[in-house]
Amino acid sequence: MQVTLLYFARLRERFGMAEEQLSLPEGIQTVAGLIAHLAARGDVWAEELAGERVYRVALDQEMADFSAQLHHGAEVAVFPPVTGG
Amino acid sequence: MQVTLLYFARLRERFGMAEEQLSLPEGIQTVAGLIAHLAARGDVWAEELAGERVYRVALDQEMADFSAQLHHGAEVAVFPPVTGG
Amino acid sequence: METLPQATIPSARFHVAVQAEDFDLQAEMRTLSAGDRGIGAITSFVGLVRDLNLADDVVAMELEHYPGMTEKALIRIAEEAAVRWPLHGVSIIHRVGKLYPGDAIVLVLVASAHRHAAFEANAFIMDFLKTRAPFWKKEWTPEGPRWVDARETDYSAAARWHKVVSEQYGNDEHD
Amino acid sequence: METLPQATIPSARFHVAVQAEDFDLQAEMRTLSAGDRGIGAITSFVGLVRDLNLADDVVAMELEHYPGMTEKALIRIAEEAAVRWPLHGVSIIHRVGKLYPGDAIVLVLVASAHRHAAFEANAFIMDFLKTRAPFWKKEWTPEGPRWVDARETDYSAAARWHKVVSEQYGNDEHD
Repeated sequence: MQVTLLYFARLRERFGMAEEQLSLPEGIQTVAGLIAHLAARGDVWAEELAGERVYRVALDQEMADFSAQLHHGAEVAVFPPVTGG
Repeated sequence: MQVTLLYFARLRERFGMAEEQLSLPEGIQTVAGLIAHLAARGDVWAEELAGERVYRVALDQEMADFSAQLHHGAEVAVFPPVTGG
Repeated sequence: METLPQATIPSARFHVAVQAEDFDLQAEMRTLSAGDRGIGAITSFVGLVRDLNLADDVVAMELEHYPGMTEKALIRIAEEAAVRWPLHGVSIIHRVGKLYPGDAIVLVLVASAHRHAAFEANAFIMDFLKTRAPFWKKEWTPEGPRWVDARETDYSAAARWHKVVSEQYGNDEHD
Repeated sequence: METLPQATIPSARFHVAVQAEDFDLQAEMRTLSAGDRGIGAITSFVGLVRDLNLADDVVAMELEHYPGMTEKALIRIAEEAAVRWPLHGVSIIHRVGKLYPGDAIVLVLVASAHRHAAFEANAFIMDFLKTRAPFWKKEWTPEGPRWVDARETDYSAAARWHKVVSEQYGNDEHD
């Protein structure tokens, strides 16, 4: 399953990228699985996604929780809590 | 005691005047006394001031209740409940 | 009513006007906020003459007021709001004379550091203006003019503020 | 959340924009209300960059957003407001890019027949925008840039609306 990942704000800067295409290993079906997969990269990925830091995930441009099901071609965005207005 | 009376909106039209100078008889000291004095004119004055109709009184340009004390030179306005905004 | 926190009123700018002319929201906002970089939130209320309001064939609205008392009443209402919420400025413009459907009747602008204060103070001012400011509306119809009656709901809306518990506005919020 | 009164949404106009340019409040109000003579009340909220907000030597603010999702989120928030209150129109403009103290960041305009609906829906939209719309603020200081942290108070402000009991807005009130 192929997904597009987008990073914003502090996460974009820390990860050093705004976007990546990712082919997910077999067995990753949910947002939770994807986040664990990213955190397993270690370093800043583990710091931001597996530690105390708070972040949000959007799936196909809608706020999503960890149980949300991924699909082929999904657009998944990971970002800090929003601070607009 | 001399007072200036002002009438607005429906009351101005019904009384047929916007303003009058009045020398109050001895013994009239409050807004209540003044209103009773005006209502005693009968006709539209009694209809508007002594019947079911609701009205408001301002003394020296501040909302006042019936117990408010008059003074020489006071400006007393009588008008329907306000409907601005 | 709460006791007056003396510090809040001198810092707030109050502007009131009763006029026949229309107003420009953007220009009034600029005037109210000019030079004050502590303002994080500005709310506005604009009341318009509407058709539904105007039963059957009402073609125009005419507004009468009590010159002298009106301006004092508007300033008083703005001051009462500034006692209850930490405001940087209040601007109230009320039109008088003949107005037509779609025309603006009233503008209330409130500037504060905090958005909730700016919203609540603006609603408070409108509720009090509806019951305390000496304006009267007359509707013009093909059958002739008629005065608009005061509404019970406006009085209950103003009365509810007496029950509102003053909230704490700290420096935890910037707009 | 309440069930959807189907009649309210189609009648409301929604306009959202994410832009670098400033906006003109008067022009946006005119656009929102043009041709609709049932509107009796228009509220606006304007958020400004303020100095106090900007601790020490902050010289500018930079706003980043998530193109595509942002517009959807703003439309969604406007629709949620229109389910809860009888609205005639909502306009939301959010600026992005570099902004300076005194600059406007966001505009929310709400048009309704009734003033209380227009006030409450506007406050609701701002509370939800602060927690649901994908914008991020960065402060620029002489020491370099830093991201602004989300505030707990914004999340509690948005959460309180889940408890608000929907009020009845009849035809008893015209603005």
